[in-house]
Amino acid sequence: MVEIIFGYFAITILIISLLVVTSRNPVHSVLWMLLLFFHVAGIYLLLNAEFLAATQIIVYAGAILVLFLFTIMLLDLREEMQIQRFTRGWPAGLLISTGVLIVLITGLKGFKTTFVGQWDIKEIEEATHTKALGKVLFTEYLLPFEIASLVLLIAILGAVVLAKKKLKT
Amino acid sequence: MVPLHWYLWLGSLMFCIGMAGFLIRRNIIIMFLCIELMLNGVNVNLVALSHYMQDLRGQVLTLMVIAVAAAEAAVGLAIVIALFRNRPTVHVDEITEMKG
Amino acid sequence: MDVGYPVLSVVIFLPIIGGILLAFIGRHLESFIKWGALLVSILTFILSLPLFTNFDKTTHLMQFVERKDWIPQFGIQYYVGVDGISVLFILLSALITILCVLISWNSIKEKVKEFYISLLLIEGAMIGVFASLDFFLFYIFWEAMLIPMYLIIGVWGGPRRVYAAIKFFLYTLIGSVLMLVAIVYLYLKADTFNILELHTLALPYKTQIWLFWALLAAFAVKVPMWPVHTWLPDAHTEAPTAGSVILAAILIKMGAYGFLRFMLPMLPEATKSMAPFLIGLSVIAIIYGGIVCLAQNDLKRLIAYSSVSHMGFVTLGIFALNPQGIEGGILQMINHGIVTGALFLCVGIIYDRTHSRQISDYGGLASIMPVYAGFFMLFTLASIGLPGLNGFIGEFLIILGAFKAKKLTAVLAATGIIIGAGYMLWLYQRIFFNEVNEKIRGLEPMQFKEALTLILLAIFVIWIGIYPNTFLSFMHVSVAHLLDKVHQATPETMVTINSIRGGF
Amino acid sequence: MEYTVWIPFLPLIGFIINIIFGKKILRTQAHWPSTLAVFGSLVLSIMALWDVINGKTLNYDLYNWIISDNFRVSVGFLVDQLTAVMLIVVTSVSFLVHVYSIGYMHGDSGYPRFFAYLSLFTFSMLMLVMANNFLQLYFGWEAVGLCSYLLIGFWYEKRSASDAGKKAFIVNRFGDFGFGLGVIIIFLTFGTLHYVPVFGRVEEIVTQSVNIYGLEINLVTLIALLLFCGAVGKSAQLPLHVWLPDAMEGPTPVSALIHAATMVTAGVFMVARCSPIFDLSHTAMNVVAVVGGLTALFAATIALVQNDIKRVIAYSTISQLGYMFLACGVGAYGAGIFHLYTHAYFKALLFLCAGSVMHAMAGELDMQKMGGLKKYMPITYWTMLIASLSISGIPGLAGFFSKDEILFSAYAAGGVGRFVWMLGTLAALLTAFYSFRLIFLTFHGDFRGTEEQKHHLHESPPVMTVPLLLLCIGAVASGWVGIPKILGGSNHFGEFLSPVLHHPHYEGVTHSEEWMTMGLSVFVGVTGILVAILFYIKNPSIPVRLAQSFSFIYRVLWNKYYVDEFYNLIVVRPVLFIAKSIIDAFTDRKIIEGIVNGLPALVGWTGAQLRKTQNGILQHYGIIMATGLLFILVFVLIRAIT
Repeated sequence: MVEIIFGYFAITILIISLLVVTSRNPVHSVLWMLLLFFHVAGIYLLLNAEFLAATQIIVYAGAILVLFLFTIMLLDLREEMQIQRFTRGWPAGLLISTGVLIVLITGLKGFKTTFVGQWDIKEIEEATHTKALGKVLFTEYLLPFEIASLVLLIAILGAVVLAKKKLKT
Repeated sequence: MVPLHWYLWLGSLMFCIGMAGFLIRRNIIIMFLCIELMLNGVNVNLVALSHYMQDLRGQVLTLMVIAVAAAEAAVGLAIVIALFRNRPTVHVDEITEMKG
Repeated sequence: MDVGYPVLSVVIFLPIIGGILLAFIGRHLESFIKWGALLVSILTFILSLPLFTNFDKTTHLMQFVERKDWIPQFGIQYYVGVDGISVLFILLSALITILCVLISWNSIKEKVKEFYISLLLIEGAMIGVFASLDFFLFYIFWEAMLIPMYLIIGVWGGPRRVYAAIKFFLYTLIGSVLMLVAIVYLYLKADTFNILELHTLALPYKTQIWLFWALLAAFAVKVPMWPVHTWLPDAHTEAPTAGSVILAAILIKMGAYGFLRFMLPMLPEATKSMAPFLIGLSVIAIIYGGIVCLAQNDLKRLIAYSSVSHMGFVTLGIFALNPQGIEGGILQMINHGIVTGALFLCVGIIYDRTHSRQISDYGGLASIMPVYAGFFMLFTLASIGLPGLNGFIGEFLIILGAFKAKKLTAVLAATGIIIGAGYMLWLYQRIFFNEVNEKIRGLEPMQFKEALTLILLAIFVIWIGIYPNTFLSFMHVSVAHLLDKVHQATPETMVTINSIRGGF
Repeated sequence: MEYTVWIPFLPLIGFIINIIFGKKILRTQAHWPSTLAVFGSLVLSIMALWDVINGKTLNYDLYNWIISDNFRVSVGFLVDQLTAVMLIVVTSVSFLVHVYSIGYMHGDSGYPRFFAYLSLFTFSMLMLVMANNFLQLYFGWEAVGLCSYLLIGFWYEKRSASDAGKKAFIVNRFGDFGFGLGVIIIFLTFGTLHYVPVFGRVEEIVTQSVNIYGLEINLVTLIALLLFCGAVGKSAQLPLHVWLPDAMEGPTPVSALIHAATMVTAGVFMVARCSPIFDLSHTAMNVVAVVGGLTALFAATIALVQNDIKRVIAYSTISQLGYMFLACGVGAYGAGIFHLYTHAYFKALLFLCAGSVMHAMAGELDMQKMGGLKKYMPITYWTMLIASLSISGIPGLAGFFSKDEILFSAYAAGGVGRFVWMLGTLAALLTAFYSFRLIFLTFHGDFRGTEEQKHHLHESPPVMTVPLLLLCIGAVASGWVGIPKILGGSNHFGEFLSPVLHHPHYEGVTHSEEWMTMGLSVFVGVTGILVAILFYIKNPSIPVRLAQSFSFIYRVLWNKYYVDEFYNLIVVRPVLFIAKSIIDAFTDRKIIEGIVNGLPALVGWTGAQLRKTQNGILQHYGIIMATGLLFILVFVLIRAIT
């Protein structure tokens, strides 16, 4: 049963990601991406990561993609769609990517996990996922978490400064 | 039970498709999307490993990735806007001011 | 032996301090600066004389040793001393600097102060190189000398001075950097920079070969051996007279000195197995340098190429690895310093008057400046190795040594002497003989100051020619000791290099 | 200290005084220090000769010259019979030439310089002959070469003079190259360079041989031939004779002193000095004899047609030097030295007479423009006539005795000796002919020069003619010390030298054969003179017709067998071509400088190429990055597998 659900999600994700990469219109790409994020969230759910699934939808779908859409609207890219989509060196890019893929797949074949941590499913379910994650995040990884907030703050400032029109002096 | 490898393959595929898209598309916005795609591929791997290794550190990392992705999108798109203001194009092969 | 003051330190630092003090003298007090520089250089020479008079010729041990910790964390010491190999070079350096100060008296007209400061700094560094017994200290002096020399060529030189200066600098630096690697390696191996301790280091054959190449890079460029000689003609040609003299007389001796001080005693097995190769290069340098001279139209360039040929004799003697060869080599270095230095002084004297280095601009000069022609003739003859003058003693001993080591090379080197006679006499003929060239009619005769510098050198030319033992006697014990060290090395380890040797 | 020390050092003092004070203070009095010094040497040399005759030979060291490990060589003097003869020859001729030069060089702007050089030469030559070791011999050898260079180029503003000086020096260097190597091999073989131990032990090595690239050469032969190389250069033998005729650019007294009487005979002296070495090698001896014989004939043929008065005498000198080597080559060193000694006087006399003629003719050298000078300058004429008779081998004069002894020795030696005897006899015929051709063209017939020259014709002043007369005595009488036994003499000269130069004893040569060779040499001498009379007095049209009908031979002789041109073609020009076009322009400028300047250029070029990859297109960077990723992954994978 789980395999079938995983199969659905996986196949859909791959198809959508191909569409994202190939669609002529960036708006379509963004919308395909939206769909993709939902399916990724589904995968997360399969993996018992409810909080992450939620974050995925809220942050990615809700915030980032909106930002993309905004930008596209702002730029008014109508005539851009008429010209060719791919760079002149596209076969090289494709080749390299395929190479990486083959290497990854072959490499993963022999991959085995040997480490077993303390957070098995039962414990997570007992504590609820959000609480468990929160515990780890706010004890062990407090500093990185704070730094992440700093990164975001700086990104906001940076975005504002960059996107702002120059002051006429 | 789904084997770990399936998740890992899925993540790899997403990553590689994203990479391919980044390398072959001319539109800078779609290139950004491709980056998001790659990051998602990584995230899938991280979460899957986290699940199978019964350790939450992978998911913590995923959160960080999401945060960085958000920041990156914000700055990147701001750059795109600033760029577009000076040169009305989103095709990266036409923007070569930084060449050596 | 005790002379009441630390001779070497005084001789090294007196010119350096003198140079620094000159920096505080006002630019407009030009003659004061000149006299100051002259005074410092003469004082240095006088104070260096105990090295000559109080030297103990019966021991190979270092003398006039001074030893103080400098950077104790790395075992770096201020450690100076001389033996029979180095002592003469210090005296020569001190002597030549005086002449350089004198000869620049009227020919340097711009930035006089800076020029004399550079000159004095070079003197200190040169003496430091020859006196250092600590590899680190040696390297410091070795590199320190480069900078003022670079400035002298690059600031006061001829029209292509910048090219020549950069070429000189890069050439030497690339060699030196490899030497630095060797120094660091040796330090890590032996945990000391003390040169005398490094002499006792028994390194495996392969290591020796690697170190040999690294040190060879530094010293061969300096000598300069063929085929890394091309900086020399440019540097010599473009440098002002004093620069050429110092280059010819002292600077290029450091390479050969390096062979004797470092390569032979530290890397005896490598030296022995590579000697045929280096002898081959030396012979090429002798003949090649001589033949190139025949094609030169530029006075200084010709003398510069003749240096290549003469230094080929020096390296030939050194790598003959027998007493006659090495003693001849050291003596030939002194001789070449005196003779080529003198020839450059001579060229400087007419260059100041005509501002031309083209041989074709001269002719019949013997009628106009007869005394000058006489001096030039003396140095020309010394350069082509006329018996009774100094060049002969060195060349004869070298060829004798080379003949002992490798017969064919001695025969080939002897043809270099024929070529030497050819180009020097042809040069002399073109400048001094034939009809008087209209361009040089009415040149003023030599001044006393100019004649004085030449007389000083002429005395040495004749002195070494008729009684070389004054100088050879300094070397005997040290050279014998050095050769003992080289020939003690076991021959079994030398098999692998046969492929290289096959070529010669 | 021995008084003999002062023999060479007096002229050295003369040189130093002249070079320092000559130009400013002495000026026209510059001849005094030099002439007095050489006179002092002459007196001391006579004393030395007296001592040697009384059996007191000397061999002592002055000081150690060079010490290096086991290489020790000193400055020292050996005064034995051979040296004593040379001392007399050198100092007497030198003194007379000094005196002659006072008149000849009068008024020359380089007067002090000339005397300084003459003194330096005398010093060097004396060092050469008095040396007691090979290196000092080499010192003197090179030093006389230097003086020769300086004196040939004395009038340096003349291009031909400075060229000739340079040529002399460089050609000599070729010979000295072999000589120097010979000295080195002697040291490495015997461990010393002093004559006495070397000659004492030379027999020990007579069987040794060295292998030179597969060629087995006897060590003694090798040493002898290398030493002979030096002699060939210095004594202007084939094939290094080319410098001597050109050397006539120098002032005539110099030609007389250096290029006739003393320096050029140094080669003969050296071979005689090294006779213990040469004696042990038949090959070397034969080479010496054949080179000498060929040179004697070769130079004589050239002298037949030359018109330059000094060149005729120069070729005559080469020819006579050939005789001396011929003698040495057949083992008759005594005869060679005897000829050296007599030749010094009559050849110096010939040159000084030629100088006297030039003095009268205002520097004219072409014999075709002279003629009939007999009545203007009788002393010169008579002395020169006697010298020519002497060189032609007319009985009773010096040349007769020495030449006859040489020819007889060659004949008696058999083998190669017979061959060189024929060469020598033929050369004797030619010698007589060209000597009298010179006399007749110069002094007989009508004057062929310009009126102005004719007006100036005069006999030279006494300061020049007195040396001529003194030398004339030498040219006549110097042979009387060596009258052969067969003529009732006792060959004092040969006996005197016998302690140094062992005297050959000929077996199986009868008195009649000795009479035959003597008669033949007199006969050819007289024939040569008669032919010259026929050609240049009786019927002057013969030589012109001969030159026309044998124009090829005439041209070859006139151009001295084209040897100079040949050397120019195979040595001078190729070397200069290699120097200019190959080594300087190509190897040095293109290859080595190309590499040196090429390396930085290569770095720059690489940078420029790499710059192109930074084209600013994002995807290119991306692809490179991805490729890097790929490689890293592959690497990790391979690491994981293995």
